Amino acid sequence: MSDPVEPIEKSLFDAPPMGAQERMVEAILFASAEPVSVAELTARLPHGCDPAEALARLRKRYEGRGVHLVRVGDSWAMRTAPDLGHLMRKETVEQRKLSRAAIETLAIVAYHQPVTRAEIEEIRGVSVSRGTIDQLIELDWIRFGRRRMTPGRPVTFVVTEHFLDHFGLESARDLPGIKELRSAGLLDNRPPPGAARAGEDDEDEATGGQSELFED
Amino acid sequence: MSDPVEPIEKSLFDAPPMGAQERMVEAILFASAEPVSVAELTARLPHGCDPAEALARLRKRYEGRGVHLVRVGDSWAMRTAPDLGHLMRKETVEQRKLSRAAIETLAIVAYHQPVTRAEIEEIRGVSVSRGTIDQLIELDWIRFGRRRMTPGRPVTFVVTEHFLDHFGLESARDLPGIKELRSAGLLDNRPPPGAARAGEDDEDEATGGQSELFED
Amino acid sequence: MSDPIADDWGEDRLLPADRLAAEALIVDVDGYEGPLDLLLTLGRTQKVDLRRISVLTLAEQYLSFVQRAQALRIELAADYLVMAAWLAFLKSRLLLPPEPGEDGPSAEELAAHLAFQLERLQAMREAAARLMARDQLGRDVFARGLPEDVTRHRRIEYTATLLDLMRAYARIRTKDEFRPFVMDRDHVFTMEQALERMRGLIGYVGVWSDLTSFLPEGWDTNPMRRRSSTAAHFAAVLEMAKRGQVELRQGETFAPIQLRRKDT
Repeated sequence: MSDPVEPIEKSLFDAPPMGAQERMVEAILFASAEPVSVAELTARLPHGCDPAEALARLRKRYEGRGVHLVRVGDSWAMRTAPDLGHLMRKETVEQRKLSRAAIETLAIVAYHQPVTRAEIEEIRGVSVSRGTIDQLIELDWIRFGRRRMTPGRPVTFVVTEHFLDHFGLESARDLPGIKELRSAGLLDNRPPPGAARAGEDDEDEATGGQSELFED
Repeated sequence: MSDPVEPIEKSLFDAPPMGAQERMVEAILFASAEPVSVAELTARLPHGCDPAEALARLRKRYEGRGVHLVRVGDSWAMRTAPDLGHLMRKETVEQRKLSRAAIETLAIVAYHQPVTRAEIEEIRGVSVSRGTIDQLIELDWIRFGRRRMTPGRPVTFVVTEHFLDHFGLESARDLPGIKELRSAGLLDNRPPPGAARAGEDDEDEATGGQSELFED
Repeated sequence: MSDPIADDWGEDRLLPADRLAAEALIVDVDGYEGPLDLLLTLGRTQKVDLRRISVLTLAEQYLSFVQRAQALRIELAADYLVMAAWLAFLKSRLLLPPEPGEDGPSAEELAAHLAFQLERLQAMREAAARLMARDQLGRDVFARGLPEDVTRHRRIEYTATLLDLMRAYARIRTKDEFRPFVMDRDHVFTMEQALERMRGLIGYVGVWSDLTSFLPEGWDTNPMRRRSSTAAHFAAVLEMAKRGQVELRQGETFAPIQLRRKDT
């Protein structure tokens, strides 16, 4: 009597075809941040699957490709083919936030360009270290602009194409103004109390740059 | 005299065979969680490679697999097949619950971009709270676009590549139903009758709602 | 009011069921995102394509909604009332023949624009729903979980987002604005200072003299300084009067205050 029942039960819990199992294992290994054990695969796949077999097929499929299926202890992971490690330099960079001095200096150059070092210092209210300027130049975010036709003929700084590219801007004129920053809710983080008062508005006429954006 | 030199030069800079290029592109894309632009692929591959062709082949190779090659704007990324999402419960990141206002604002930016804040408000019939724009910028789904060349030069908002990546769109042209909406005139910025006379909302040019996307 | 009983009573009385229905609608007013949203909801009850919606009917529906809200003493935000006023105007324009020689948009144009706005809002709602129903990264579709593989070449890359940049600039530009509140000492003359000064001067004041004549030099022209120094000196002489050092007098309200040394 159990015979007629069995096939029905079986079909209810039928494992997906091996091709489907293979792609399930592939997706799990791809998305997982850590190597995945066979036991865990068994738990995550539908009932009746055979992860060991799927892994064996998947490993074969990736043979000679840019990515390999490798065994790490009892677990499995996808890894870049060892001979292509030289392509991965980009992926190993350590990302660091720009210092506050650097980001402020960069912002002033972007909004006031062309701007001299003295003007940057006036706006920030503190002196700008050489290292900060050098770093921004090295990052190819700012460059030297024309000299200002004033006594001493100071050099000016402007932002580069690379800067626009990095920050997804089409031109420095598209930078939002204070009012727009405020209405977008981006101005809520207030500075710590006691922040030094910047010098009056002594941006002389020559710095006309983009200051008109803030005149309203 | 250049003839005998040419072949040597050529062989020095000969691009690797397409099969090798394909696995290099595969390795680079697998190693990155973020989409990689064609420009970056070109920069990282050996001289003379054709990333576009390698991408086309790779895309084909991954058709129907557990992992897909998808286009995101000008970039490419490997992503798990959508039908396998149920296996990834472990990888699922908690999604921030968006307010109805935020969702609608996002849709309006996507479908009408570049769009000003005033236009968003006109479409929704209510003012846009600061938190809404702020939240969408923080999520890196919208960003500031070009200023509109109309009185007041208001900033515009556009969607980001990260938005496309998140919603699995190759480009803003692939937004669901955008063609129908466009041909039904629902993406037009139609000023209220008599507004032109009132002379306040004279943003008539350049507000075609994504028009520039469709010009080619 | 379609209800015959109410008609018989000859006044706007709601049956309990109607009232409940009205309240259900009203209580929900918080759920509406502005008048346009409310109009869209009301428009849906017409059960026609938004393109064929009767703006006249819609205007009436909206106006009766507002009326009911007022009858129930529910306060509506100003923009709901502005819309009501506009719809009442539109309704009258739609019902009355146009006045000859009238310029400006016709009632039909205004109605068509309203219908367009509703259709557009509805379209954006649907678009938003379709957008959110798409497979989303991190929910349905996943990126590589183990992106960094090679650790041999470690290079430092400095990053900054546009948001960082804008916030930095905003921080600089708004330093003054967000300056913590402190009294500007430049224009403030304290009572202690005034007391100190008056103590030195009082010896010379044998006859009634105006308080204002004691203000220090440079503190009598700038209004802010004048106010501060006047107040300080007034407080100082009050203090001195209390100690019995001076006498004070004032002819009438707002007349000059005079003082002289009190000889003991």
